Amino acid sequence: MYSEKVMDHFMNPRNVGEIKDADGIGEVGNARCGDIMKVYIKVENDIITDVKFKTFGCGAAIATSSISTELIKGKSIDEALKITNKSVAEALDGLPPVKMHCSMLAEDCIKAAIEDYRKKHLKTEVNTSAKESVE
Amino acid sequence: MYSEKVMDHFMNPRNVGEIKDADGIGEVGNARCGDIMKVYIKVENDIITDVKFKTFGCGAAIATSSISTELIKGKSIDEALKITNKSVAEALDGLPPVKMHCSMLAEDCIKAAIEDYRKKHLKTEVNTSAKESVE
Amino acid sequence: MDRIIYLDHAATTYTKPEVLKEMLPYFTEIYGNPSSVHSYGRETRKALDLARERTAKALNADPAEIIFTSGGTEADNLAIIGTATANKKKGNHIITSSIEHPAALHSCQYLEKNGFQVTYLPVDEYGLIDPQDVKEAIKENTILISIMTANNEIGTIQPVREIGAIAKEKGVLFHTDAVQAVGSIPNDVRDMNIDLLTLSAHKSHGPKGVGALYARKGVRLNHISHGGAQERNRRAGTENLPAIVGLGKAIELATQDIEARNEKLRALRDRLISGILSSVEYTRLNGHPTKRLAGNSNFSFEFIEGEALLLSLDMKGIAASSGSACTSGTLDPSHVLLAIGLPHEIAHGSLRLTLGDENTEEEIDYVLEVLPQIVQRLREMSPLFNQDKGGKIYV
Amino acid sequence: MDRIIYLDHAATTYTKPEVLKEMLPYFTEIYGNPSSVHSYGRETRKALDLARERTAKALNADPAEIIFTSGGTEADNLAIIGTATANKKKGNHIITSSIEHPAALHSCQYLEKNGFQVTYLPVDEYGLIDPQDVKEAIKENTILISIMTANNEIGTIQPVREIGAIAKEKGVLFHTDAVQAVGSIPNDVRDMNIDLLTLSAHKSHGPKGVGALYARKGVRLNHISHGGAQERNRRAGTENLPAIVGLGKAIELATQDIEARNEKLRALRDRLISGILSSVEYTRLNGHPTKRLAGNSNFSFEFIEGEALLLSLDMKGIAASSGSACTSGTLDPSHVLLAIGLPHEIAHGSLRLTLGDENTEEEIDYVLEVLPQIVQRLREMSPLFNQDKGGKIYV
Ligand SMILES: Cc1ncc(COP(=O)(O)O)c(C=O)c1O
Ligand SMILES: Cc1ncc(COP(=O)(O)O)c(C=O)c1O
Repeated sequence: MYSEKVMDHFMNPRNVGEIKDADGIGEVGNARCGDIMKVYIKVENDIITDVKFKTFGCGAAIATSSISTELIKGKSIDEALKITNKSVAEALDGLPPVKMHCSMLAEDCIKAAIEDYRKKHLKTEVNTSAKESVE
Repeated sequence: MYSEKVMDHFMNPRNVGEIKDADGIGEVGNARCGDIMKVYIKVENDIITDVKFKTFGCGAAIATSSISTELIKGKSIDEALKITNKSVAEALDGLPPVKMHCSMLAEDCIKAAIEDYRKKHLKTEVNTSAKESVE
Repeated sequence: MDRIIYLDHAATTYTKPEVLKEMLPYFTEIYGNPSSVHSYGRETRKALDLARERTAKALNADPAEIIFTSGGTEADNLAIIGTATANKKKGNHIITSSIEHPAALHSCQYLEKNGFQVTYLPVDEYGLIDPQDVKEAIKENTILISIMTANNEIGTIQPVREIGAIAKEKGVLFHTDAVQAVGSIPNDVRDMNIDLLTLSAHKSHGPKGVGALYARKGVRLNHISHGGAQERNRRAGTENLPAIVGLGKAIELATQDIEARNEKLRALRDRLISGILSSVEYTRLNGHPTKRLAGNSNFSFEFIEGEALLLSLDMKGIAASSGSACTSGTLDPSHVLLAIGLPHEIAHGSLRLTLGDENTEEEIDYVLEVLPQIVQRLREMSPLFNQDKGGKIYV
Repeated sequence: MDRIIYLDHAATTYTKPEVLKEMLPYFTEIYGNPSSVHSYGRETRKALDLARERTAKALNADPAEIIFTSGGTEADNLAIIGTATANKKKGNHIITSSIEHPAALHSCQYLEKNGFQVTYLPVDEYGLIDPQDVKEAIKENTILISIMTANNEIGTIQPVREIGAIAKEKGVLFHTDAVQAVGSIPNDVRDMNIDLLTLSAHKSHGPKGVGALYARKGVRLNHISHGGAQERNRRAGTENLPAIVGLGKAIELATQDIEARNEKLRALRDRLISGILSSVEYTRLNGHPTKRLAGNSNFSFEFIEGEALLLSLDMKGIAASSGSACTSGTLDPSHVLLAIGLPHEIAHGSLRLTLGDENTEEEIDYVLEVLPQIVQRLREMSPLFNQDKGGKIYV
């Protein structure tokens, strides 16, 4: 059913964990549907320097989480945003049709983390100027 | 499917043939339905002294024809009339349920031959008296 | 004769040893449920995929277009009822023939009871359907044409390609029951514009209890069995894996070397036909003289009944079949024989001898030796037969 | 581990060698069509009769009450749709439960689309149906009660005898899907007032692709497949003889020595259950603690998903199954686990381990060794699990 690559990423997932002081956190899916993915990123000079994930889900969900974190690590934000569910699935040598939604999960989650980073980043700037004006 | 007795009577039917100067002839069934039986009887002093049959039909039809002629040969008319499809089937050690109608054929045909004999017999008497009165 | 001469290949065939051999591991070793996630399940899924590819290849179809069923009957039911109910918004008229297998005919009759209209096209004296009749029967509301590729009783092969072309031109779905045809004539579903095709393994040296429906991609089809989501939700029930593996192998074998096999069968069949027609009077060949399956022959012997003939042949070690009503316990003889215009009494006296790979010339000659005697014996018992008057005393 | 530890007996089982052995001649030697008149056909008819007698005997039924089908799914379809349509003049209401197999549930849903009303009875937290609920659900127009004997996921055994008594008292037909129960608990159809009973061979070491419906004499039943007049016109299609022979033998074997087998299974199962519950926290046993099939266990492990669990077990050589949606490619987890009140997220993390004759204590101990590690590993990856907070961070 699954490619060897999927099984490798499922059995030996890369970048599992949390980043306490993450710059951006994405969380998508819900327990009702059987999959939740949470991604933490550290960003320095627009480069994703570190990334960790935690996933509740099936083998494909865990494998796509793992590979997608590998795909964006060390990449610029813009490059990371180019990730698609197709590229995630391809990087795993394909996914069974019924599992394609899992690769959507990874794409959405990476994008959510980046959005969160941008919001916070923007907020920080806004907050900073707000603070300034208050002070 | 068929008992040994049925197969014996099918492969070696007793009393096949015609009786040219039969005292009674019965014919039942029709070619449309796939079975026709014709029985010829000779009667002397109310006893069936000879009987022959011809049958167009399946194995069961031929076997029931055969056994029923055996059953009535040498019997009195009254005894012969006691023949039923059940007794015919029993004499053959049974028939498959879908073939029970074949034993009906035999019963009906024997009875038709006897009726024909009686009619002719009666007719002969009537005719005789008619002749007498004409002469 | 100690060996039985099996001349009933149209009824069913033995499973070839090489087919059985491929099936065996799936009973005792690789027995997982193909829907299971674990490796036992995955192994069986692979076997399922291979069988699907083999079947598709034999028809020039795509593996995703193959639905495995429990036999030809279920595949016919699924094709006819499944497309009719799925397409009923487009129309409620179906065209079929009067000589289809009961699996197709009774599906149509079921639909008639449920608001559909069915045209049963007549056939000519050889059992042939006229494509022009098909064309003319098509109405605004026609959604399906179901015409068998070759008839199981009289072996007549229909002009499937012509019917396919008409169906395509008119935008009507075309189903063909190819149960008897697979392995005997090539069935290229793309080339012949076939939308749905029924096959059954046990007619081609595969196991019983398994068949397949080819349904072209895009054909709207309702499932007719309710349960699990197997076969992409088109057929519920745990996959009969050993049998499906056997079907795949059997269809692969059956669709190889068709021409060589047919040549041999045709020679034997023609020997049988000419032998019987020349030695038994008041006999006719049913079906088309040339447009017939290589292994099929079907005769009517006047004045006698088919089952009596079968029993007598059986006592001589010959296994055959008949279109007589008395083999089935009903009163009406074969609807196919009636449709080609035989009167009931003649239809009752029919005999089908269907040949297979393993039959030999010696066997045919043996049949030619015993059959005339058997017919003679039964005729002598028959009240319909009168030698003196030339036999013709029935009406 | 080189050998695979097969703990998925509820999905399917291997065909026992002695069963296969009885089947084999019917592929290659005695392959006639049981409907044929000749001796090849008669031989197969005898085998068909024997299988029917064996099956009937196992249920305390009459051979004429047994209809062979292509599996449990078809038998459920036939029982439910066949009786509903045949009895619709009497009424159009059916009572079933919310935890039936899809073969029964989807048959009921099909009927709902066709003018029938269906009551889906709830079950308690153990999956038990209350006979009182059945009684109260019966209306003037109720024609059928269909309640499974034992559930395929959680193994809960229903009070079939009580339901049978109610059905009889009220004059309503009672069907039970005993696919999982045959060979595990005795099914005496007379004693328990069962009118229709479904079974499937492959769940009891028989072949796949064959099942049977017991239908009490006098029960009005429409056929749902259209074609030949096989099985006394109640099921069309050439009989799958080797498989039917296998079913007969398998059912005979399965219904012998039930108690001895159960004792062994129960001991193993209880070892497994208590081992898992004591070594893995945030875990629950699904189904009834005692009213359950001897070979069934079913667990929910919080914070993790079932398919990931299955894959991990598979890598360790353990074949199991799950009620998780992700094994089937849908989103909703098992309707059975939801019906017993599990929230979706917990239902997703379920594992079914079903035991069979050949399982050993060593195998169970091996499972008890590796399973806790696997659960731990997956929980550590799960965003729902937080060791510090006692794990309970989901909602
Ligand atoms: C033309 C045709 N269609 C359908 C069937 C039914 O196939 P099965 O016996 O596999 O159900 C048969 C054979 O019985 C057949 O000859
Ligand atoms: C309770 C129950 N009913 C019906 C079925 C369907 O049986 P089959 O797979 O033989 O179609 C199954 C198994 O899949 C089952 O467990």
